[in-house]
Formats: sequence, structure tokens, C-alpha cells
Amino acid sequence: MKKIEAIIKPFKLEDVKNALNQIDIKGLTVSEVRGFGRQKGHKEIYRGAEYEVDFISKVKVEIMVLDEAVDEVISTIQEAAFTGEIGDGKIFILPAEGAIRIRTGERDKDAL
Amino acid sequence: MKKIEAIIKPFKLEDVKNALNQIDIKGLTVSEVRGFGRQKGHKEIYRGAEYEVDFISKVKVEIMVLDEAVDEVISTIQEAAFTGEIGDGKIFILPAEGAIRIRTGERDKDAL
Amino acid sequence: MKKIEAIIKPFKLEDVKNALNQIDIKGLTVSEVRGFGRQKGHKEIYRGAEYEVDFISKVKVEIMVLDEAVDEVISTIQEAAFTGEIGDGKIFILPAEGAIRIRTGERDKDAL
Amino acid sequence: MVNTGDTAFMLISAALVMFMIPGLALFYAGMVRSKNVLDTMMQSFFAIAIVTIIWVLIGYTLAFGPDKWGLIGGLKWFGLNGVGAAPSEYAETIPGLLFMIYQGMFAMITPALITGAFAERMKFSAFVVFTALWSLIVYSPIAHWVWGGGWIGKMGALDFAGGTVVHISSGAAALAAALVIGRRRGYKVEIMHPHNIPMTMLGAGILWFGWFGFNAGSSLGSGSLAGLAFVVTHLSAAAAMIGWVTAEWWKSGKPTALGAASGAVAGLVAATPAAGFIGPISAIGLGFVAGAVCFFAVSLKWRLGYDDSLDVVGVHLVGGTLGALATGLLATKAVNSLGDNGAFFGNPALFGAQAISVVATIAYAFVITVILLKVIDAIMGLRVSGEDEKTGLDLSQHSEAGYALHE
Amino acid sequence: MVNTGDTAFMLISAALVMFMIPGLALFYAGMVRSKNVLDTMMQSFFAIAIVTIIWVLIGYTLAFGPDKWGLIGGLKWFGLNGVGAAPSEYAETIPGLLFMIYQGMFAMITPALITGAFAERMKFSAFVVFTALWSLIVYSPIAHWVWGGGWIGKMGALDFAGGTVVHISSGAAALAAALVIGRRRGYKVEIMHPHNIPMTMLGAGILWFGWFGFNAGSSLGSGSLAGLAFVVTHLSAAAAMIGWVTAEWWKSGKPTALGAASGAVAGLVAATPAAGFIGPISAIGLGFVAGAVCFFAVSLKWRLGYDDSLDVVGVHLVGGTLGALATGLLATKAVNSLGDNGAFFGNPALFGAQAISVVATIAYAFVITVILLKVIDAIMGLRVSGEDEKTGLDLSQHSEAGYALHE
Amino acid sequence: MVNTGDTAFMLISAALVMFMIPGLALFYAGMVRSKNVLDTMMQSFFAIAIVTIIWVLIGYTLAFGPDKWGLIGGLKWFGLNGVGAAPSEYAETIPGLLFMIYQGMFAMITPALITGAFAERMKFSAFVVFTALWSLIVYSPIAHWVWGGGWIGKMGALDFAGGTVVHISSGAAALAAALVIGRRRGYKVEIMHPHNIPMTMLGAGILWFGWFGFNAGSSLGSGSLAGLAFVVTHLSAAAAMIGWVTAEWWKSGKPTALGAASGAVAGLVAATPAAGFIGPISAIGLGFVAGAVCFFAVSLKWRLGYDDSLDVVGVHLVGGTLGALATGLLATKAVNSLGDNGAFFGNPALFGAQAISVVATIAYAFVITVILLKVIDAIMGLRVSGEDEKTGLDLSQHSEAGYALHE
Ligand SMILES: Nc1ncnc2c1ncn2[C@@H]1O[C@H](COP(=O)(O)OP(=O)(O)O)[C@@H](O)[C@H]1O
Ligand SMILES: Nc1ncnc2c1ncn2[C@@H]1O[C@H](COP(=O)(O)OP(=O)(O)O)[C@@H](O)[C@H]1O
Ligand SMILES: Nc1ncnc2c1ncn2[C@@H]1O[C@H](COP(=O)(O)OP(=O)(O)O)[C@@H](O)[C@H]1O
Repeated sequence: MKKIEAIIKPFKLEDVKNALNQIDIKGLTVSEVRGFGRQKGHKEIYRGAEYEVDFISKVKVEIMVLDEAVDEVISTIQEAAFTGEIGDGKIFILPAEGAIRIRTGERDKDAL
Repeated sequence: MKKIEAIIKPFKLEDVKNALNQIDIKGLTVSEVRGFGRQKGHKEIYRGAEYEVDFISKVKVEIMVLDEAVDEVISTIQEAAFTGEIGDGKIFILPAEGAIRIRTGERDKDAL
Repeated sequence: MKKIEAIIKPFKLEDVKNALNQIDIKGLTVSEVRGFGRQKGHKEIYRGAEYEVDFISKVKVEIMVLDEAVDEVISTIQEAAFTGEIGDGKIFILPAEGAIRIRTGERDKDAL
Repeated sequence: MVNTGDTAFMLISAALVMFMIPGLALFYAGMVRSKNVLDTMMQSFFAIAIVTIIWVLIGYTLAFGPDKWGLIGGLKWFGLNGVGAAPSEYAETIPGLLFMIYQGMFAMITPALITGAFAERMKFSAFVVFTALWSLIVYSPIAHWVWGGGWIGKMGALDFAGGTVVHISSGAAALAAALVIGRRRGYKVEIMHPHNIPMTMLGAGILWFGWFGFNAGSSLGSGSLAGLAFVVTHLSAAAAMIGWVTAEWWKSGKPTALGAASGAVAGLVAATPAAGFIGPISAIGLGFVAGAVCFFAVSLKWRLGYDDSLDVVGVHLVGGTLGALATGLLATKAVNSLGDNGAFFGNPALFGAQAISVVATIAYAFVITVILLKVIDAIMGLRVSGEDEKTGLDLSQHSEAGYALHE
Repeated sequence: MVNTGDTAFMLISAALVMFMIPGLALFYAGMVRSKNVLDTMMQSFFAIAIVTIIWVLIGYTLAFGPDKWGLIGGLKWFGLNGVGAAPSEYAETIPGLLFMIYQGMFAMITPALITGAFAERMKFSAFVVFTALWSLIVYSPIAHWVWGGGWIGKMGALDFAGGTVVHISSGAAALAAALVIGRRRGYKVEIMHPHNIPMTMLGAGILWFGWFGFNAGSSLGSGSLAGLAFVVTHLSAAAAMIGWVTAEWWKSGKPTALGAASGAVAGLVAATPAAGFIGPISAIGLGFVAGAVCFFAVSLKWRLGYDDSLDVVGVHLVGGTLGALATGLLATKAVNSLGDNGAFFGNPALFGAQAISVVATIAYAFVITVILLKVIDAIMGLRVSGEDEKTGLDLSQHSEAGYALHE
Repeated sequence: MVNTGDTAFMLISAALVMFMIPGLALFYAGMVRSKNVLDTMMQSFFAIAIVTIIWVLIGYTLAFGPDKWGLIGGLKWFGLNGVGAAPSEYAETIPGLLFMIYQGMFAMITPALITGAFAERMKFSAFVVFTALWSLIVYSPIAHWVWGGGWIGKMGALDFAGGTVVHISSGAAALAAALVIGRRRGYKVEIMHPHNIPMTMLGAGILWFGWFGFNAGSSLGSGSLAGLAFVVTHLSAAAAMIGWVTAEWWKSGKPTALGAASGAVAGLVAATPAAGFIGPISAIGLGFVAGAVCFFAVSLKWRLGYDDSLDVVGVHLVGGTLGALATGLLATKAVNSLGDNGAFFGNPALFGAQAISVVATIAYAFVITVILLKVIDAIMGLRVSGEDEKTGLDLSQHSEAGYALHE
């Protein structure tokens, strides 16, 4: 079992969710984050004082998947989140050891 | 050492925190997330236009624990977060390699 | 490859980011969290009713790094986030298996 | 004859009272959890809509039409028939229609005040039915008793701007509602933080501003009496802010912003019956006491166990009662020769009349509200399901979310 | 001669109309995504600034200066030359400067209304140029036609407070703007939730409050006519809230808070041309119909495919047209002897005049707006780049973020 | 004799000035970090409470009581003794109580303005003591000098609505406070973003609206002079918005929403001393210059190194000084025969009087504020601990959080 974490542009969330849905991913968890990376930040101005703000709004998508689904999930996200511009984001793969569905106590494969 | 991540219903957070407290878990970290899963979303209506919104407010609880505590933590969360309805959430178990307390530099077991 | 997660005090974020920058960390992801730990919470009062609130605003910083950079990253964060008071936070180390840059499809080392 | 100065002041006063209702919506909505913010606001907004229609069609004539047995107004002005440019007997220097709509604003805000008691759990449909009926069966009669030529006014009790008519009636109804509908899920277990206190403070600011139209406007014209009512209102609010904050600073160790806002509102409530009848220094005393007393009153709910979500009882019932009784003590013809003297100025009879008016209003409003809610509950259900309550009323009752994900 | 009561009322009315513009800013800003909240607000604020200067320098005299051919005012009052303490011919009991600034507030809010149509995608610089020119070329002439001695007024068409001048003109311009500038990226694909509905409701509350200055103030003095306009305005808004919410409850199964706020605004719009000419019961009917019709009108954009971001067409063009035509039916000298009778009161000619005024205003505002925008587009570009639109206009146009990270 | 029109206008004007204070609370609170939002708002709210009580008991008579040596008012009206329905000598057509409370609103907002300088770090208890004493020792005397029969008024200096009394006094006190209390932790290191700019813009909108009561109301009656002051106020604000935004567009490359809001306030400040004395075209010039100059003035703090958190110095001290001096240039009896001519109209002496009044006010307010703060610091401490400052003042001073977790 793996945990996939994707950091994407916020306006791509609907696309990514729909694409994952089509490959039968039934669950995922999303959160608002701010990213710092190659994509350059922006200037903010408050009463004449200028600030270079490095952080950019991003969305983090977390998905627990079985090992065999990892490649498909990754390529699906990659495609759906792609714009070709700097700051499209990253996909990280982490090992995971188990999952439990609270409602039923089902474990691992059955819990997803 | 493991990292436990639980996605639960927001109104269960107090219960889960208190239950974990009672089994002597001394630290945890919480964040607001939006989940997509079997629990069906809801309709939203803005000026007559209807939208099916798939995302539901959830809370993510993250806890670093020693291997020996994993089972107890899991069953405690499971019990405290349980309502029996779809959308009660998941518990994920991830391997972890270490922890450091910033203030003291203590490591691993001593850092939790 | 490792994933470093640091839970720090919010007002230390700028310092941590700048310090990481100086050791050539080119990307990281930040989110708002609430922590529960040894640092005691605070009292809140609403119309005479007093509540003990255990959760404290923290910031979570997530950084994917190559194995060889782990130690430097950790000590950098430790130094930059340090105030010496309870609640300075934690650094967690998790194993990671890969990273992909969405824009280019580059993998692992090249994706960071 | 219509006087342009009086009319100018009353036009703006009517607008100010109307503006209090969105102010109230904010005041209340800031104190609920974010999942109920829209339902809470919408109850106040929709109270405007419902009561406006009822008022112009029938409520006005029931309240201000020719007196029947001291209890209710006749149907002479049904559908505003005969209400127009000519001044009414109630206010001889402003157009009749203006008097009607000014009074209508009071009729609208009163049921909106009650909504704080059952916030976060009442079905919206039940709220609509309740508000319509309550306005007809509770508000109009009480307004008639006090201002429309009914028995309370005849008895000589004073209520300058609605201590009994508006605040005691809504406060007593709130107590009834909190008891009938029951506590929110998780009451006393979960922490139910106000989700946005700046919103509540803005609401308090708007209420304060609008209250000048409410109280000074109740002199029904521009002049010295309006000036007095304006000053009494402001002083009472300021002193009550200090009273509340001092009490809580002493009791809990901290002066709070929510306390400051709540105290100001308590002082405005207490000033309402008294505004045109007492002097400025009395107003400071009244306000300070009202602030401190209401602070202690709101904590009663924790001991007595009912869940009046946003403290309508502690602020409006208690503050209104205090103000009405204080009027019986502090009123003086020295400031308003058309008023009366209170007990402190040699006329204990006024205090008696005030006490009777308070008791009668509480009893009537409480009993009828209980009956009304029980009937509505039996027919259509008062309360949302447990699942809907947990989800929040914004999604479950309105399919809306107050706030969207940041983008 | 200056009358203190009339002047008092008009001073406050002018202030109230000005306050509507920040109200509008909130009303609109709550409905956009958080990344565009400041740009949306700033467009309304900056419309005040731009139009104020243009109005006092030249706009006022173009609108209210001595009539030339029924089409435009002469330059007599250029730079406010000769406009001072003495009353103008338009309002003989208030200072001339006050009449000028009161009318100026209408001139300011009108282009601010249009901004809802092109929200979330127009370049700020293009907005500035557009607003300045539109005010001169579209607003001033139409105001002259209707109120300044021009052909529409002479024809006998009635517009009490700006149904054609303000709402139809801005609504027609909004349609033009939505068509010329094109849809937002992601329109119909992404969900574009209002980011903060409580903000929109507060905006609606402020608008309602200010609208009393707008409509009752349009009687240009304090008295019975102002009272009537006040009542008609309020009743129409309340009834329209019910109309809209009822329609959506029936259609989508839920009564929404955004619907209540939108309905109220629709009712205020519809009341605008009619306020001083129709009776209270007519106002209820007009409001209810306006609420329901505007509810259905806003959904037209989905079918017709244009992206009028915040429904200026559905609310202001449709609501204003409805109100203007209804005035041709419901007006009656029984409530205002200086008005006229409509078709329902034996004078179908009025309906004809109203219809002509509506059509002329729509045609003129639409055509000139299209031309203006095309020219501006050719010279400096109307629309931000795709990247800037995705980033949001707050960062890309203003280098600001509406909300900071919680600390 | 009391005139209903004048009284109507002054009642509403008093209410409008009161409404400015919640507006100011929002204006300021939007600019602080979210952890300090409630403390910031509460300082403004509590200034109302404290100053109200002090004003009615003693402040009013110190300011407006019978003149003693040109420096202070006598105690004749201590505790409002003798202040009632009868007009005072200051305003012969409105009730004496109304003049008292109208002036009281000015006394309240002035110390509230100062709070922007020490926002995010002052102990609430120290703030309470400071505000009470400042009102007595600084505000009342200066008000007496200018308006109460004191030396500045006698010298012939003009201050229509409080350029010196309100804005220069609070601005000079703000500079003193920023210097004495020292910088916020992390000043110039951390980015201290405004946490909610829409809140600040709403605050600016309310301020603008209320300012009509402030400036036009300062004519103390309804009529042409009020009309002039209204127009001058509005034009100056609009022009200043353009001035500020143009300056920053040119300097930083972007027009900002916060700049628009700030510019408007700067223009309102600058108009305050001048409102009833200059013509409309002068107002546009004054406003434009004030907007641009204040834009550059706020950036001075970065160079000079003091931390005036919310730019009270740059906006109120600089804007007020500019307005007061400009009055010495631009005033003309052509618009107000009871005023005077300025240097541009042949009377350079007025400019001299204005300059003296500015310098005296700055010197007095600055010096006394420094002393006051040093004494308070010595006795009870001015500043919260470093830990409390990091945690935020809402939690540390009030045990409250402005915003709760989304639910
Ligand atoms: N090493 C990293 N660890 C964690 N998050 C990262 C890392 N590098 C980048 N990110 C996240 O990915 C986002 C996109 O990265 P960026 O370098 O801007 O563009 P790109 O993905 O096109 O190379 C960043 O905003 C940040 O949130
Ligand atoms: N594969 C997954 N990866 C990550 N999060 C998931 C996954 N599946 C479900 N979740 C999270 O768990 C929540 C509950 O899941 P859901 O399927 O709705 O109900 P249940 O837990 O009762 O099966 C979801 O809202 C989502 O946040
Ligand atoms: N076991 C844990 N798992 C996850 N997060 C933790 C854990 N323990 C502490 N934390 C996080 O670290 C923060 C700081 O911990 P705390 O015990 O208060 O202070 P310190 O780090 O100085 O020991 C907490 O607020 C919480 O967010």
C-alpha cells in the first residue's frame, strides 16, 4: 500500500478529482497549502511598502492506494494537473502499512 | 515508530482527543481537510444553479507513536470516532524513521 | 529519499524558510495546523463561560529531500525554529519512495 | 399638519430601525458556528419579509386600530385602508403611512430577536410559520395594550420605545422557545465558539447606530424629547459596556470584546422603555447596573440547564425588565412633562403599573409562545434531524455554504 | 427658499445613497472567488472617485444644464459655475449644491452596478477608462432625457428614482459588457462559489438601508411623498424577497439566503421607478412578481450562454424594466397628484410612454457600451491575461491579497 | 428656539459620528494580524464607553464651559448641570443636550484614532487609563481653545470640524505613542500583512458615510452651509482617493484597494478643518494633494524607523495639518460669509493664525502624551510581555479568539 501526495494548482482540483474518479479511485483527502518552489512568488504592496511573497496557494491531494494502482494514479494526476507552466506541482510516493475503515473496522484493501 | 493519520468527522475531534489523552498520548497535530469518498456529497444552490459538491469537511489527526502503541491508538481512535454512518473516516498507518524535539534536540522515543 | 515534516511556531516560518533557502532547499510546502502537546493551551471566555482550549496554532512544513541532505535539513530547521520554550515543535522523518515533477515528468532527484 | 423637520427625522429613524435587523443578523451570526451562519442571518432577513406583509395587511390595524375592550385594535385600517398622507392621531406632524411603517419596523425586529434562542436547530419552515403567527397573536396585541390605546397604556404604565412591547415580549418568547425546542446536540460537551466575533461587533455597532432611530425616533418627531431620548440611550449603552466588562474582568479575570459588545446591547435594551422619561445621570446608573446584571444573567442558563443559544433571555428579558422597572423608579416630569414621576420622585404608583405591565407581558408572551410552538411541532416538526444539525443548517436547510474554500 | 426639514432629509439621503456604494461593493465581493475580492470592491470604490470628479466638472451640467434639443444639457454649470447655496429650479427648498451632489451619487452608483457583469476578468486600467467615458456618454444624456428636461420626461414617461436612468441603463450596459468581454475561464466547468455569503447579505442590508435615501430622497424633500416612496420601496423589497425565495423553494427545493438577499435587491430595483407613483398594495404585488421573475431571469444566462458574473442583467435590467412598465400600469394620481394614472387607472397612454422610454434606454445604453468597449479593447485591451485571471485579479492587478494566513 | 429641521439633521449627524467609531474599529482591525483583531476593535469600542462617561461628567464643561483665561472651560456644566432642552449659546436652534452629545462623539473618536499607533502591543489596562486621562488633559483643553471660546478661536483661526481638535491632536499623540511604546516585535523582519482588507474597506465606507455627519453636521444646523460642507467633504475624499492611487500606481506600479481606502480617509481628514470655508473646486485640489502627500508620508515611518502600526501619523497628523494650512490659503467669504478669506483671497493673516494653531496643537498634544505614557509606564507598564505579543493580544489580553475553526 502506498500513499500518494500531490501538490497541485488549486484550479486543477476539479479536473484531478474527476480524472481519478474515472479510474475508479473512490476516496481522497484534500487540503489547502502554500507552496514555495521554483515558481516565483509575487509582489504584495501595502501602503507603499513592497513585500516579496514566496508562498503560493496550492492544494494537496492525498490518496491511499494499493501498490498495483500506483502507476495509474500517478499518470492520471500528472495528466490532469498538467498545464506545462512552472508550478504545476509534484507527486510524492510514500510507503504505507495499512488502512482501517472506522465505520466497519475493515482493513487495508477493504478499507479503501 | 509509526505515523498514524486519521480522517474523522469534525464534531468527533473533541472525543478523539480526549480518548487519546486517556491512553497517555501526549501530542498530536490536527488540520482541516475536505474529503471525498463513499459518503455522498451535498447539493449546493446559488441563484438557482445547482451544484453537486463532492467534498465534505473532515479533520485530519496526525500522531507519531512508538510501534508498541500503534494498536492501542488505532482502537482508541476507532472507538471514539465511530458513529456507524458512512463517512466516519479512515485510519492510515505509515512507517516513520524518527522524531526530534526542536526545543531540546531529544530524539525518537524521547521526542514524543 | 525522505520526507521531513516539521511542526513549528507560526512566527518562525519566515526564519525557517530563509534558513532552508540558504542551504539550497528549493521547495517546500506549508500548511496551517493546530497542535496539542506539552505546551499548555489557553483559557477562552465567551459571555462568562470559560473553556480550556488545548489546541494551539502551529505551522507544518513538509520537505522532500534526498537521503544525504536529511541531517543538514534537520539541523537547519532545529536552529531556525528554536526559541527554547515549550511548544517549539517537532521534526519527523518519514521514508519516501519517489517524487515526480508534474510539469516535466522528471523523477526523484530531478523532481525536487 | 405634516412638519418637514419631524418627518425628515422619522423617515430616517424608520430607515435606522430597519438597518438594525441586518445588524442583528450579524450580531447573532457571528456567535454561531460557521455551519449555521446563513441560516441564522436568513432568519432575521426573512422576518423582515414575513412581518412586513402581515403588518401592512392586518397587524397594523390590530395594534393601532380603534380600541376594542382595551385588548385589541379594530379592523378599520385593514389592508392600509385609509392610511395615507394624512397624519394619524398617534403622530400629528408626520404622514400616516410613515407612522405605520415606523411601527412596522418594530414589529419586524421583535420576532427576529427571538431567533437567537433557537438558533442552530430549528427547521426553516417551522420558523416561517412561527414568525408569522407570533407576530399576529403575540406582537400586535401587546403593542395595542401598550401603545394602541389598550389597557396597559390606560393604566398609566410607561414604555417609551418598547421595553415591554419589544424586549420583554421577545425575551419571554425566547425562554419559552429554548425550553420547548430543547438543547442543541453537544450542548455543554462540545465547545461552541462564536465563529466570528468581529462580525458580532460590527453587528453591535450597527445596532447601536440604529437604536438612535429606535429610541429617539419614538418621540415621533424632532425636538428636545428626541434629544433627551438620544442622550439617555447613548449613556446607558456606554455605561452598560463598562458594567458588563467590569463584572467579567472581576469574575473571570479578563475584559472581553464579546462582553463589551454584549454589554452595549444590554444597555440599549434597558434604556428602551426609559429613554424619554429619565435624566442623563439616571441613564448612567441604569446602564451600569444593566450591564453588570445581564452579565450574571447570561450565566444562569448554564445553571438552569436550558439552551438559549445566543442569550436572548439574559439580555432582552432581563435587560428589558430591568429597564421597565427602573422607569417606574427613575422617571421624572422634570425632563419630560408629558411623562410621569417614578417612585424616586414621589410617585410609587408608577412602579406598580410598570410591574404589572412586565408581569402581564411575560405571562402572555410566554404562554402563547409555548402553545404556538407545541402546535407547530405537532403539525410539522420544529427541529431539524440530528444528522442535519450535525451537518449544519446552512447545508441542510438551504443547500448553501457560508464560506467557500480559499482560492 | 431653503427649508431646514427638506434640507435635513436630503443631506441624509445623499449620504445614504453614497453608503449604498460600499454596500454594493460588499454585495458583489461576497459573490466572487476570494482571489478577486479586492478588485471587485475597488471597482465600486473607484467608481465613486472617478465619477465624482467628472460629475462636478461636466457631467452635472450635461445632465441638468439648460436643455438642448431635448437631448443634452448645456454647459451653463460647467465646473459648478453658478451652483451654490441658492436652490436650483429642480428642487426649490434645498441648496443647489445639495441637489447637485445628491444627483451625483446616482451618477456614481450606476457604473458601479455594471461592474458585476465583467467581474473577475477586466483589467483595472480598462475599467477606469470605461467608467469615465460611460458616465459622460451614457449616463449624463440619459439622466437629461428623463429628469433634466429632455425628451423622455417631456413625453410624460415617469421614472421616480431611476428605473431607466440607473437600473435599465446599467443593466443594458452589463449585457453588452458580458457579451463583449466574454466568459470567465472555467465558466460552466468549475464551480464558482460565492466566497462569503454573509458579506453579500451585509451588502444587501446596506443597500436596502441606503435605498430609502435613493427612493424616498427622490421626492427631493421631506413630507408625504417621501413617506409614500419609503413605504412602497420597503414593501416591494419585502414582497420580492418572498417572491424569489418562494420560486426557488418550489424550483430547487430549498430557500436560500443568497436568494433572500437577491430577491430583496430585485424588489428594490423594481420599486425604483414606481416608488412615488403607486400605492402600497400595488407595491406588494409588484415586488412579489419582481422577485419571482428575476429568479427565473438570472437562470437565463446559463441557457443563453453569456457570463454576466453577478447577474446584473437578471436583476437590474429585468427588475428595472419590470418596474418601469409596471409604473405604466399601476401609477395613480390618488397617491400622488403630481404623478399620473397608469393603464389600470384609465390611462393606457402612460404605459406606451413607459415602454418607449425603456426601449430607448436599453437601445442607447447597449449600443454605446458595445462601441465603447470595443474601442477600449482595441486601444488598451479589456481583459487580463489567462495567467492573471487564474492567479486572481487581486494579486495580478493590485499586488494585494484580500485575506492573510491566520496568525 | 429649537428648529425641527436643524434638530433632525443634528440628531442624525450625532448618530453618524457615533457610527464612525465601529467603522474605525473595522478600518483598523482589518489591517492587523488576525491574532490581534479583537483587541484592536475593542479599543475603539471601549473608547466610546470611557469617554462618554468622562465627557458628560466633566469633559464637556471643561471644553465648553465659561472660558477661563482662554485656556479651559469652567465647571458650570459639571455633571450636565443646567444642560437640557434649552439650546446652548453654541447652537441656538437645537436642544442643549443634543449639542453636548454631538460634541461628545468627537471627544470619543479622537482617542480611538490614536489606538492605531500602538496597535498590537499595548496592555488593555494601560489603554483604559491612558484614554481616560488623555481625554481630560489633552482633548478637552484643545477643544476649548478652538471651539469653546479659547485663545485659538479668539485669534481667528478656523477649524470647521476638527482638523486641529481631532486629527492633529490624535496624530501628534500617535507619534508620541509610537515613540514611547517602541516597535512591534518583528517589525521590518516579519511581513505583517493586513489580515482582512475587505474589512478595512468596509470600515472606510462607514467612515466616509459617517463623516458627512462629522463635517456637514459641524454647521450645527441644516441648510446651505451644511450643503457646502457635505460637498467639500465628498469631493476631497474622492479626489484624495485618486491622488493616493495615482501616486502609488506611479511609484510601485500598482493601484491598490488598501490605497484607495486609505486615500479616501486622508481626503476626509484634510477636508475636516476646511469643509465649511472653501469652495468645491478648491476641495478637489486639496483632496488630490492630500491623497498624494499622505501616500508619501506613510512611507516616512520606514525611513525614520518608528512603528506607527496603522499610520495614524501619516494620515491624521499629515492630512490634518495639510487641511488646516490649506484652509488658511483657500478659505473664502464667497462661500461662507461667516468664515474668512485665506491667503489666496487676500488675507495672509489667516494663514498665520492657522499655522500657529497647528504648531500649538502639535506641541501640546505631543508633549502631554509623552508625559502621560511615561507615567503610566512607570506605574503599571504600557506594553504586554514578549510572549503575550507573540501569542497575540486577543488571547493574552482578552482570552478570546476572533475566528473559530471552520465547522
Ligand atoms: N522538495 C519539496 N518538498 C515539498 N514540497 C515541494 C518541494 N518542492 C516543491 N514543492 C511543492 O511543489 C510546488 C511546485 O513546485 P515548483 O518548484 O514551484 O514548480 P514545479 O513543480 O513546476 O517544479 C511548490 O509550490 C511546493 O508546494
Ligand atoms: N483512498 C483514500 N485516500 C485518502 N483518503 C481517503 C481515501 N478514502 C477515503 N478517504 C477519506 O476518508 C473519508 C471518509 O471516507 P468515506 O468513503 O466517505 O466513508 P467511510 O470511511 O465510512 O468508508 C473521505 O471523506 C476521505 O477524506
Ligand atoms: N506525538 C505527536 N504526534 C504528532 N504531533 C505532535 C506529537 N507531539 C507533539 N506534536 C506537535 O508538536 C507540537 C509541539 O509539541 P509540545 O509538546 O507542545 O512542545 P515541545 O515540542 O516543546 O515538546 C504540538 O503542538 C503538536 O502539534
